[in-house]
Amino acid sequence: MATEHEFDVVIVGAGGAGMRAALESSQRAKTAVITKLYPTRSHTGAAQGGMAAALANVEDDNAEWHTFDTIKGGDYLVDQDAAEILCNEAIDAVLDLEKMGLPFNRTPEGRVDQRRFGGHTRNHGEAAVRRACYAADRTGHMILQTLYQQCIKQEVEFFNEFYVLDLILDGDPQAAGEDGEVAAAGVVAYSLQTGEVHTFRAKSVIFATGGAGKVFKTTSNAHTLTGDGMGIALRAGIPLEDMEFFQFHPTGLAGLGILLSEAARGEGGILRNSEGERFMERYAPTIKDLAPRDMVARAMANEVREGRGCGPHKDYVLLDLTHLEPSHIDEKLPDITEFARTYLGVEPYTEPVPVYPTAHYAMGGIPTNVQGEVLRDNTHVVKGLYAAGECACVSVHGANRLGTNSLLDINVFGRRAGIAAAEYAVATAETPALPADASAQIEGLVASLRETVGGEGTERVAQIRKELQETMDRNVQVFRTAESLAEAHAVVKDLQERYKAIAIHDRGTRFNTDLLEAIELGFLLELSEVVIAGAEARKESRGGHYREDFPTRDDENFMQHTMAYKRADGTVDLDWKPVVVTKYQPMERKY
Amino acid sequence: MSPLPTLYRGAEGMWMWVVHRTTGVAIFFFLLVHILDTALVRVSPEAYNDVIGHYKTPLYTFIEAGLVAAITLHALNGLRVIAVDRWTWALRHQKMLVWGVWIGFAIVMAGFLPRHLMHAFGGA
Amino acid sequence: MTAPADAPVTTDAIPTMTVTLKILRFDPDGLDGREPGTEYWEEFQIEAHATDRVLDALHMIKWEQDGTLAFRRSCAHGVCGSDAMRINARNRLACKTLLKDLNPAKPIMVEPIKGLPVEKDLIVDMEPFFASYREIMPFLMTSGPTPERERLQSPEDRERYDDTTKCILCAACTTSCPVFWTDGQYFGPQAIVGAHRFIFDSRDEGEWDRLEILNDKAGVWKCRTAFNCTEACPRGIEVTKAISEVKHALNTGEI
Amino acid sequence: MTGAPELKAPKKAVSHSTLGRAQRWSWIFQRVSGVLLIGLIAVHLTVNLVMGDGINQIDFAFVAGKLANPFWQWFDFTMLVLAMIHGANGMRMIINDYAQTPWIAATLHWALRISTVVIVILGTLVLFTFDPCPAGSDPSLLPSFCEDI
Ligand SMILES: Cc1cc2nc3c(=O)[nH]c(=O)nc-3n(C[C@H](O)[C@H](O)[C@H](O)COP(=O)(O)OP(=O)(O)OC[C@H]3O[C@@H](n4cnc5c(N)ncnc54)[C@H](O)[C@@H]3O)c2cc1C
Ligand code: HEM
Ligand code: SF4
Ligand code: F3S
Ligand code: FES
Repeated sequence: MATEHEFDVVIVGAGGAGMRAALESSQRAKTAVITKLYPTRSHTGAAQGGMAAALANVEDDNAEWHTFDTIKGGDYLVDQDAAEILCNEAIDAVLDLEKMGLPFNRTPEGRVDQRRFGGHTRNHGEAAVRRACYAADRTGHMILQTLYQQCIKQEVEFFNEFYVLDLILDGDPQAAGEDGEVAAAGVVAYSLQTGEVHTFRAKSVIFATGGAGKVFKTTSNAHTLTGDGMGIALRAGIPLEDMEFFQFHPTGLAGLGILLSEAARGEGGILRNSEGERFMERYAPTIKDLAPRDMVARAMANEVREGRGCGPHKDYVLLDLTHLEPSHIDEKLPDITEFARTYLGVEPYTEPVPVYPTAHYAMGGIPTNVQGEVLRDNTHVVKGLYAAGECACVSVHGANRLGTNSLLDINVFGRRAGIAAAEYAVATAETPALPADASAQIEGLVASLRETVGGEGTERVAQIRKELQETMDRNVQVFRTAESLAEAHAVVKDLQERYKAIAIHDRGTRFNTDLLEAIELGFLLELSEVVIAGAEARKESRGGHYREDFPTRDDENFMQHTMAYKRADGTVDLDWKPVVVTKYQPMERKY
Repeated sequence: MSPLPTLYRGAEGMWMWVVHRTTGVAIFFFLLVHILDTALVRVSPEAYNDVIGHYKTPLYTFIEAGLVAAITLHALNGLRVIAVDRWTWALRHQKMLVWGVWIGFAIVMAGFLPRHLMHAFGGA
Repeated sequence: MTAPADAPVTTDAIPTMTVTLKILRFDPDGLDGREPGTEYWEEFQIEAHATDRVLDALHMIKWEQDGTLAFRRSCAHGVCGSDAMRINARNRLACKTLLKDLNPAKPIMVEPIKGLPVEKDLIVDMEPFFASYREIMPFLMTSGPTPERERLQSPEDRERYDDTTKCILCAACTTSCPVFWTDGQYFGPQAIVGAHRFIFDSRDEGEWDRLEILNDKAGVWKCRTAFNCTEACPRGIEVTKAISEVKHALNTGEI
Repeated sequence: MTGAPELKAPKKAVSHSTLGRAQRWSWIFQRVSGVLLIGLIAVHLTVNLVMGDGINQIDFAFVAGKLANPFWQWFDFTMLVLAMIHGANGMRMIINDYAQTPWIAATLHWALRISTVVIVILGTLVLFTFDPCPAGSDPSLLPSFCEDI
């Protein structure tokens, strides 16, 4: 029988979003944080460049310009009310972190220093502005550490190395209709250490499980970013929004995907092709190398496609930092230059670094309103269910996230979700009861996977994952066409079939990572299908989604979000949801 | 294959710590014995001379030499440890200082050993 | 499948080589007829590139040969601190150690970090380690009203504790310290690094609380300057220097 | 939008001051005594093992000769006390490190304490109550100045 726990608020995930929510929630209600990694291992710690806020510490700036940049950067698919909140609350979000002790870099006057970042401009696109608050090139590391430290101070209760595998709802989100009510009841988790299944009964549940970069092969994301939260929500009948929008970061270490922050270009780094040309001058004459990521990534892929790539296979371009002072590099970009040295053996002081776009960020995710409440359709919320961070889609990033807006997102909406979840829990007298068989499904799943050990299953988890990731890289990356998507779709369908015949190796109970990799692959397979389905339906090019067969943006038909539902029979259905427009009418995105 | 784990491959610093610790213990036990035997002077001259006579055998000559070696190493490394905790320069160059300790040790022993052995085995 | 899923595409043309890994395993469940708690060495052979990481090699084993092999990992580029282990008898991150840096002609020895209870294969119980970290109160302590804007800090004051902010809590330092192995009472170098980060932060006012804790018998005086911690730190933190600065602060009362 | 979240008051440090100070003093003492010991031991070894006839000269007469001189009495006393405390303190740290079982640790600590105290007292008594010319001894074993008495 599963071990049972009861809390007011259960937070799934201890990255930036999860811990920011926990700091709020734990002050107001009995809170547990369940995380499959030790909190400090979360991938927020990998974020490098900075966190945007119009502090105006070094240059004239304001939240309205920031809002505009966010909306334009997101290719007008941004919900503008949410973007306004994001940018207005940004300033306090940064100041809050500073007050919690975050060691930001400082200006000579002792204020939080700021630097340039792609797509962030002064006065609606006039010139690049210094808006990103940073701590060398380890801003995310500092955020994660600072939040964890505050959680220690507040004695937040963590369940480390617990994998949440199921969400229990009171009611069926797809059958509830207009007046029905659906509420969160709790989650089911698997303890890596003991192999036991635990149930957590709760009035509020917050998902903050991060991204899903591992659907691709070349990615800046951690091995553990397998989109569990999104997958669990989808299986529970909740739609996923805008999943076709995946950000490919221009400067991943070639072949490895390890990220070199945009800060490298913010500090003056230049992209060059095999002819040594600063090719971004052709694609974005005004802000050149600091154009939004989707444009730079496409430009790079295009250079390679047209034969101007570098290296023996002509399959990457170069990031040139050699004209920068070594001392400046050491001060502002110490870690990423270290990556180039360690993994490629390249000395950035004197040699340009091979780079190529890498799958980086999921713009889409679990749809929420600005309070972090999860939507079960275009308008209705699931009571007591919240999502924040990369796994959520408030839609502040639209079709393309601006650099440094995600660390902002996790702080602003993590905080909002934490407050809202706790307040809801406090206002709700009764903790919904968990059905007696709440844990049965996961116990069954675990048991059936254990039984595949030594059975007749012929398929290997690693092999299927590899084929999936290669297909996604080949067909669903920077350039997409109807054919490439159809091919990917077929492959994914086939892999889903083959997944049913997998056999794992480890039947043990303690630290059975073999078993969990198999479960994680299940999420990846489902999410890939949603990504592809959205990409097929979106017959236009917008932000991170570029269809070679439909190379322009089509506001007439597609200025709306996709909502993907998984039906009981396993098929994925798409619906559309309007974009919230307040002040800014779509115009062409030129830089 | 045996389930024995490997020996941690620390660098100079770790091995000097091992040396410091072992020499410290060795000197301590020597000191205990040494004070006890010296205390025999209070018993009677015969008793003392009897025991101290053993120091003049070849075996004890080597033990005496080892003692001097241990004290020298312990003392020089003690100075290194003090320096490392006191000055950042020494901290950053602690490996160089390890070699300094061994060179100092070699010099002291080169000065001491021939004289000691000559005293012990006659000659000069 | 000879290359790991994320092997550099650019090295496709480079020939692979056979590498042997000897892994110290620990089986908590007692599978395949072993007693629960059996510890044993097991040898694996893989085809790999010189530029592959030890983590890639472990993945090749786990994904192609023996799925029961257990180790922690996440970011795969040395920023999350999951995969500290003993590689060729020295603490390192598997994801930051390339095969070519190890002399792959000889078997590569991989063991769990030392001094924490082993749970399974390369996975150890991190709880005692994190408990020491929590013990030193690793959070900003201030008094007086919170300012409206940021607390000011000069770039020089910021620089003072920069080194120790880099820590990713990987435990490579603490579990390389010979004093930590002996009794496990010692807070270990990481806890001192964690305390240093706040003690020398000009905004913090809890420095004496922390210094008093480190003045304890499990504290900073246990350090015998063995330098294993500094050598092991994958973030290049001068751990022994940080410890020395804490000792100095305790001795002189100056920070 | 409110400011930083309301945070709980920080826990106060438990005061370990006496024990803590002991650790610190022990650390400082090891260093100070170490430096002093270098000088003392160097002179001691040079006088006893290097100068004159080296190891062969050491006998009752030699020791008695030295200990009749108050300078050497105090010199040896300082060396005795410093070395014993330094050594015993070092041994105490080592026992703390390796003796895991409480009763073993306690036994060793007591053994160390008792032997240290005994040795220091014994050594001191010998140094200061020493009679270089004990009555009734074979004069050939005594220092030459005994003949004058
Ligand atoms: C290399 C890199 C650099 C970046 N740089 C920047 C930057 O400079 N600026 C910027 O704004 N953004 C940047 N980003 C994006 C940003 O860092 C992430 O989007 C953001 O940190 C995500 O935070 P999160 O809290 O949502 O998720 P994460 O930090 O990924 O945390 C996810 C949490 O969920 C837990 N979890 C997952 N699945 C489960 C499960 N099944 N059960 C229990 N727990 C689970 C994990 O344990 C983890 O604690 C970068 C991203 C990467 C990859
Ligand atoms: C000759 C001059 C000496 C010097 C300069 C010296 C120096 C030191 C120093 C600095 C330490 C502390 C090491 C640390 O904290 O890491 C130490 C430890 C020690 N010393 Fe000495 N010492 C000397 C003589 C002696 C003598 C004569 C003895 C024996 C009686 C001795 C026994 C020890 C022991 C047992 C330790 C503990 C070692 C450990 O904890 O690892 N030392 N010494
Ligand atoms: S100080 Fe270095 S080795 Fe120690 S935990 Fe931190 S990062 Fe790891
Ligand atoms: S290895 Fe240990 S002894 Fe001190 S210098 Fe480092 S903490
Ligand atoms: S896997 Fe993150 S540090 Fe190695």
